[in-house]
Amino acid sequence: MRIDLQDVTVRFGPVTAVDSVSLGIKPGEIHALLGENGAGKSTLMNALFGLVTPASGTISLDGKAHRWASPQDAIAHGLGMVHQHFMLQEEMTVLENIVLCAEPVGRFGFVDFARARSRLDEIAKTHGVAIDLDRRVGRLSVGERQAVEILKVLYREAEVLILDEPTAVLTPQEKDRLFATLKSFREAGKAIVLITHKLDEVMEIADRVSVMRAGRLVASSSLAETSKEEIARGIVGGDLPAARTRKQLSPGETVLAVDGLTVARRGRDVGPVSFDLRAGEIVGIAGVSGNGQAELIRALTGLELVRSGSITLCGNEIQKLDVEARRQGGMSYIPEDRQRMGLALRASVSENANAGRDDAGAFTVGPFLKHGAMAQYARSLIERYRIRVAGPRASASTMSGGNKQKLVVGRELSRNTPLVIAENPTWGVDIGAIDFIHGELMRMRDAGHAILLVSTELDEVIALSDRILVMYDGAIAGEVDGGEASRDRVGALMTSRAADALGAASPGAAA
Amino acid sequence: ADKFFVYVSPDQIGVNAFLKLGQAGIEEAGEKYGADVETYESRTAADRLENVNAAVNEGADIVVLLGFEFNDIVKQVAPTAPDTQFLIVDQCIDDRPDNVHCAVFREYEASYLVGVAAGMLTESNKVGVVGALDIPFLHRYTDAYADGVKSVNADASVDIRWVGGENPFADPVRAKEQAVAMNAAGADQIFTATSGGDFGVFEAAKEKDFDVYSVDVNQCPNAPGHVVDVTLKRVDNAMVQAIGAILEGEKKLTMALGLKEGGVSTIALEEDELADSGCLIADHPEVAAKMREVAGQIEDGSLKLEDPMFAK
Amino acid sequence: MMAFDAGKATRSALPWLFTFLWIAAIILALLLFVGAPVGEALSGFWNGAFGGRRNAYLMATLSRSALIVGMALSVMLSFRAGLFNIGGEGQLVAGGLVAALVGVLLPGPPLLVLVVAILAAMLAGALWALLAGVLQLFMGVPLLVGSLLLNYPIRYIASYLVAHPYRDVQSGMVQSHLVPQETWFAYFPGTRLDIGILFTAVAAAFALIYSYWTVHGYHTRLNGLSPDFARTVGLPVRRLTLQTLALSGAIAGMVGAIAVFGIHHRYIDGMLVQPLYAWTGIIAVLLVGMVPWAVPISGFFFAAVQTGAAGMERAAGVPKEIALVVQAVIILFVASRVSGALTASRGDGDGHV
Amino acid sequence: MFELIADPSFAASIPRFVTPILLAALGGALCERAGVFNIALEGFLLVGAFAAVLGAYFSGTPYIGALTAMVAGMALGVVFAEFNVRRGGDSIVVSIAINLLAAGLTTFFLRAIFDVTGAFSDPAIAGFSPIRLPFIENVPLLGPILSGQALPFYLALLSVPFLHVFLARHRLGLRIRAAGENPQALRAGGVSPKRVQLLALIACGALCGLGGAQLSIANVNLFVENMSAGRGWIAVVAVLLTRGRPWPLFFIALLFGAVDSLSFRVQGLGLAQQFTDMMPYLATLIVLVALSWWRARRAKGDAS
Ligand SMILES: Nc1ncnc2c1ncn2[C@@H]1O[C@H](COP(=O)(O)OP(=O)(O)OP(=O)(O)O)[C@@H](O)[C@H]1O
Ligand SMILES: Nc1ncnc2c1ncn2[C@@H]1O[C@H](COP(=O)(O)OP(=O)(O)OP(=O)(O)O)[C@@H](O)[C@H]1O
Ligand SMILES: [Mg+2]
Ligand SMILES: [Mg+2]
Repeated sequence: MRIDLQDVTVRFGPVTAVDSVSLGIKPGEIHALLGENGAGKSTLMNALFGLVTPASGTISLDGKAHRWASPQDAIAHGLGMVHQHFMLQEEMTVLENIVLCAEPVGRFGFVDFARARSRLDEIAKTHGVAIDLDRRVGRLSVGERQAVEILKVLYREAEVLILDEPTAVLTPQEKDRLFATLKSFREAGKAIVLITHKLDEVMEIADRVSVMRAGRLVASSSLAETSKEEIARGIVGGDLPAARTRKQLSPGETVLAVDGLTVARRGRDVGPVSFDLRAGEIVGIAGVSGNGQAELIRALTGLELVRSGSITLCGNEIQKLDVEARRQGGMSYIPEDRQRMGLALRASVSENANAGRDDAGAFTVGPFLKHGAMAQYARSLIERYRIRVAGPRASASTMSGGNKQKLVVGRELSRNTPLVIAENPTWGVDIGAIDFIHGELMRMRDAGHAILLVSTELDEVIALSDRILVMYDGAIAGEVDGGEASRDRVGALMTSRAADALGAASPGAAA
Repeated sequence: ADKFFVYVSPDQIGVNAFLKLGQAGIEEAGEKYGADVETYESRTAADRLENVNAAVNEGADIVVLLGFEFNDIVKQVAPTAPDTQFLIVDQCIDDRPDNVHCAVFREYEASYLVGVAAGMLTESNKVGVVGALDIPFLHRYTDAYADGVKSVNADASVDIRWVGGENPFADPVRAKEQAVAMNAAGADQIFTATSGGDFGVFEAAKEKDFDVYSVDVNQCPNAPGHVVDVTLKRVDNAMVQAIGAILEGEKKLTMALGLKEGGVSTIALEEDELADSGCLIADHPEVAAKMREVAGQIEDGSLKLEDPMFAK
Repeated sequence: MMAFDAGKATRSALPWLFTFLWIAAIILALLLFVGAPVGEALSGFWNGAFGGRRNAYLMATLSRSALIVGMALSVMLSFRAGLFNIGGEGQLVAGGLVAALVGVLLPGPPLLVLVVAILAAMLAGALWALLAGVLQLFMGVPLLVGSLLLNYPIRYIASYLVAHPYRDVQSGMVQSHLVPQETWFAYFPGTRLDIGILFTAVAAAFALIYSYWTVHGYHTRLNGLSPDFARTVGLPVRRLTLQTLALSGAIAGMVGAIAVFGIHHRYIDGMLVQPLYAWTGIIAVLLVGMVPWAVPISGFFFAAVQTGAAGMERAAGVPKEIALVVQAVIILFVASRVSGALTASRGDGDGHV
Repeated sequence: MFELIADPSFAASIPRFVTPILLAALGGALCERAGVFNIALEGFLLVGAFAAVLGAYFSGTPYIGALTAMVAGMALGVVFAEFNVRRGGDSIVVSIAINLLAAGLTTFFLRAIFDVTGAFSDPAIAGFSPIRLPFIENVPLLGPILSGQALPFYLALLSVPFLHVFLARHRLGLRIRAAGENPQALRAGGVSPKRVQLLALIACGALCGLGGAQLSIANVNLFVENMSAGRGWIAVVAVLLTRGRPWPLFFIALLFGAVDSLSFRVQGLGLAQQFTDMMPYLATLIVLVALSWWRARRAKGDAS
């Protein structure tokens, strides 16, 4: 099925997210869609899929124009989408998730699960994507979940597949399996749209490349007619920032010592984990999410109880202290979830900036607040970290994601503590902001702070870390020196059972 | 009209026969003495105060207050409103100013008589009584009834229970369950003083086939063949009489109405109503006779009853 | 503080107008349904809420709002801290009961008795609220459920105490003895409005200062907006929770004391429960989206709706029950606008995470 | 004490206490599972009780009464959905308003239609009569519980397994669960979660309406203001406690009904009425504490 988008424009209030974009997608091709954060890729695809209604423009399938009333319409016409944030019901089984919204019904609207099972058997045979249908999705790994998403699309007999950043969360091995599956789809004559930020993947698999910037389509050509550099220039609208060089420093004394730490977790405890972190070094923790990194961090920061083991910060045991005491003892924390943990979105920028400050005297008199001093401090952060926001009184929710992240990073780094724990500090922010945040982390390291960097973004860990610890199944699977790290090396350590999820058709990884 | 009477109820009037009688009384008085009348219903303690204040504020000549709930309020408001006359029906207060009048009833006399009937009619030697809520006022019914039972049948046991709950004066569901439970425990004569709950007790009587007694007005037709007798309380008469006296300039009027004054009664004592009342007591002349005998003793003072409201 | 934005105001004026028209239409329909004279009903409503000889009805409204606003302030402190304490009723009863018992039982100079009684009432309210907090923090009973359930035992305990050990036998009612007359709150000269409203005013001033200008208020607000955030930046979440609940309960307890010393002069069974002071307080707070300065106004508004409805009944024979319907309709339309707006602003941003 | 429990009238009274709570709680469970935090069950029950009397009075048959109650409950569900689901009003605010609205409308129409306040009772109100189950009624302990009850009780009993299967296997049941857990995903699948929530609220209204009918035309034959008398709140607690799962809900409702029924029977033992009135609430608190303690233990056990 051939898709044509003609002059599609999508507006959200005053924002024009997609500005008069025309794009063609042919059957039997993998069409990569690239662009900065907020460029409008997801919105464009959401419009194609009926999740948002375009202000103008037409969508036609095989030359016939359509208007979707809902995604159901689009699905009925053979479109399928795998959203970046998985659209799954954790409490339900795989089977229930797959049939949801496309239920084969028998009498009185009861679902005919047997019929669904036999259909899925067939699909497993043709495309080699299979997974235990009776497991609860909440218990699946990320890769397995993605398999469920793909099964959902296949189950609906989609002719067109839209995948929004499917590889961001996969290990290299899992990615290979996914790509193998995509190639089998291409052979079957399906049209595939692949949104990604990773140029290497585009070079590896795409047939055609389109680039968006600020809502407009700036380039669209077949892969053969373009180059990696050209695409990159198209994305950022100029030249790329120069690669970062790391100053060689000799690490100082131990700031954080973790010894035999175990943390309770449903199913199986995390740990025991032991490692040291010294002043002036960045230690990265890599791993597929769900392998215990989150629990480890929560235990270090005091958000969760430690089951056993010790944590020593600047010579003091802190495993029994609460969050406040640990922070005062020299720890700062940039949480991964800025919306929920990093900021109180409905509070003002100033209120957010001053939270958790140690120097209470600077903005209080007795029990009262000095609003002026608080605003002043917020303004200083805004300037120093180049945060784009109306002012200290603006609600934190009015900032874009990158700016929110800068505020969190700014607030935490300005505490100047010996230890900084940064969890996915650049998750979902665009190239400019990533560069800035990386720069700040390096600056802190050079100034002699110890930084624990936890990231699911392998490239980030490799680029910044002096040492890399890889976590797998609740324990540290290995350590790699920053200088010798490569994607494959670290990726191999991250190997997980999840790699089997996409079936035996693709080259397997040793488990 | 040149006069204005206001009747303030202590609670929702609803199916509360007693409060309805008050409304009938004020209307009768209004007609008789040529006055405009209005009824202000209260739901809560705060409403009562606001309603009394409003009655004064609207220029009422006589404010009739039904129930002991108004004692504090009258004490507060009456001295500040010398031009308004206050009539409290059902209770009296000490140290009254001149413009506060009382008409009270001795309900326990009638309840005692009903107890006498129950004591004579019980076959299981177990009788019961359900009150809406364990409050002193309702002991005038429950305790007096129990005393009446014991006076003729010393062996009988009396089960006293309360509706309680969120909505004690209007919870027929719980009232019914109480009656059913007492009946299951053996009680065959059950007295109900539960306001809105009475209907629940009647239903239980119909289902489980036992005898019931009730209060305030003739409720026998509500459960034909099951209601033995009811106590009567002539609030309307009392009101009309008292208002007449107040209009004649009486100060600090006090009326106490019991069997003797015709303020309270039972169907058994009303020989002209008895036959058409639909009450079972009509079929038990010997019981009715005994009740009349005891009533006579109470009226002539040879039998003295304590007011159970002040017991404890 | 919620910033006032003129452009936004004009944009949102139209929906507000529609909201208003809807409410007016529903009220009108109800009035027509009972065949009430609309003009008389409305003037009766207005007079009943704000009029009367020497403003007697306005005083009644103020007297009622002293309690409603007090309860609203109590609720506001909890809600802004993200604590869904709907046990204000129990805390109110605890306060009223203790105030009355201290007033009756404690010998001594009246002023001392009064001060001790009010402090004891605040303590009682605070402790009852803390109980709900302890149940949540240490026994896993959600605050919403725990605080609601705790309303009942205290109500029955109070009922039992004034029905049995501390009953004023002479009165024939389920009520305590009168507190000494010397401890009664004075009336404002020439009115039947007691000075209890001054306590509410002080509580309001306190609550406003607390919410806008104190460190504790700032911290609890952050905790209310995002408990995860508060924990992450190291605020002592448990302590804040308990302190806020105690504060909230203390204000509710004080309101109970105001009702005792200002209005009823004793504890009467049901006097604090039946008029739904606590629930009205909750509604008053939610109606204005927990914005502190608007809470007293909102509380006064609901008091006026209630007394006005009584006036409407007197003047035009319109059932007072209409007041409940009117309140419900106002809440539905207005609160769904307000909280809808709040949810919308909650969800924006770049959509990540 | 033992006598009390062995008493067949005690057993027979349990269903009368359980049915309104159970039906309301099942309705609440549907909302809970659909992601609607509906704590207005009290109001739903009340409206059902009133409408049942209205229907039964004018039609002369309890079936029309129950039907009227269900329709009225469904209408209230639509109102809830309009303000909570469609206009996005806070669910607690909307719930409180719905409770007020129910209290106001029932008293208002009581006065406007029947010209009484407080309560309405009339022989013309046709109530349900008990249904005798031929063989079961002779079974010793279960007989008095299962036989001789009114229709809503049997419907409530059947609803429990039905809802269990419905949520597990029915198309709408699946979607209701999805709307509660991840509405965004449902929307991406092309089904409007708001529509699903509306349907859940309507079904909740029907169940609560039936529960109200049990109160007003099965337990007794009359309507009294505020007749639900806290039963809706107990149902809310039951829903929160069981997270809307039908079977656990059934047992919790059974427990509450039995405690409630028992509580004022123990008055016969001389306990002050205030303390017996307290029992259901204390029992609830105790169950809550015990349950969370047990959950905490189990979670711990799980981890080690
Ligand atoms: N529902 C919405 N309301 C308002 N603005 C929106 C909405 N959805 C998207 N936007 C805005 O539209 C613009 C385009 O967003 P879109 O999600 O399409 O970007 P994207 O290219 O997918 O970026 P990313 O790389 O982060 O996925 C952004 O500025 C975003 O903030
Ligand atoms: N400002 C906004 N207001 C409301 N909704 C928004 C806004 N921005 C984005 N959204 C919604 O969130 C959805 C997902 O956002 P977005 O496109 O940024 O995520 P994504 O593309 O899946 O993630 P990523 O940015 O990591 O690629 C959007 O499609 C849109 O519906
Ligand atoms: Mg984005
Ligand atoms: Mg995107």
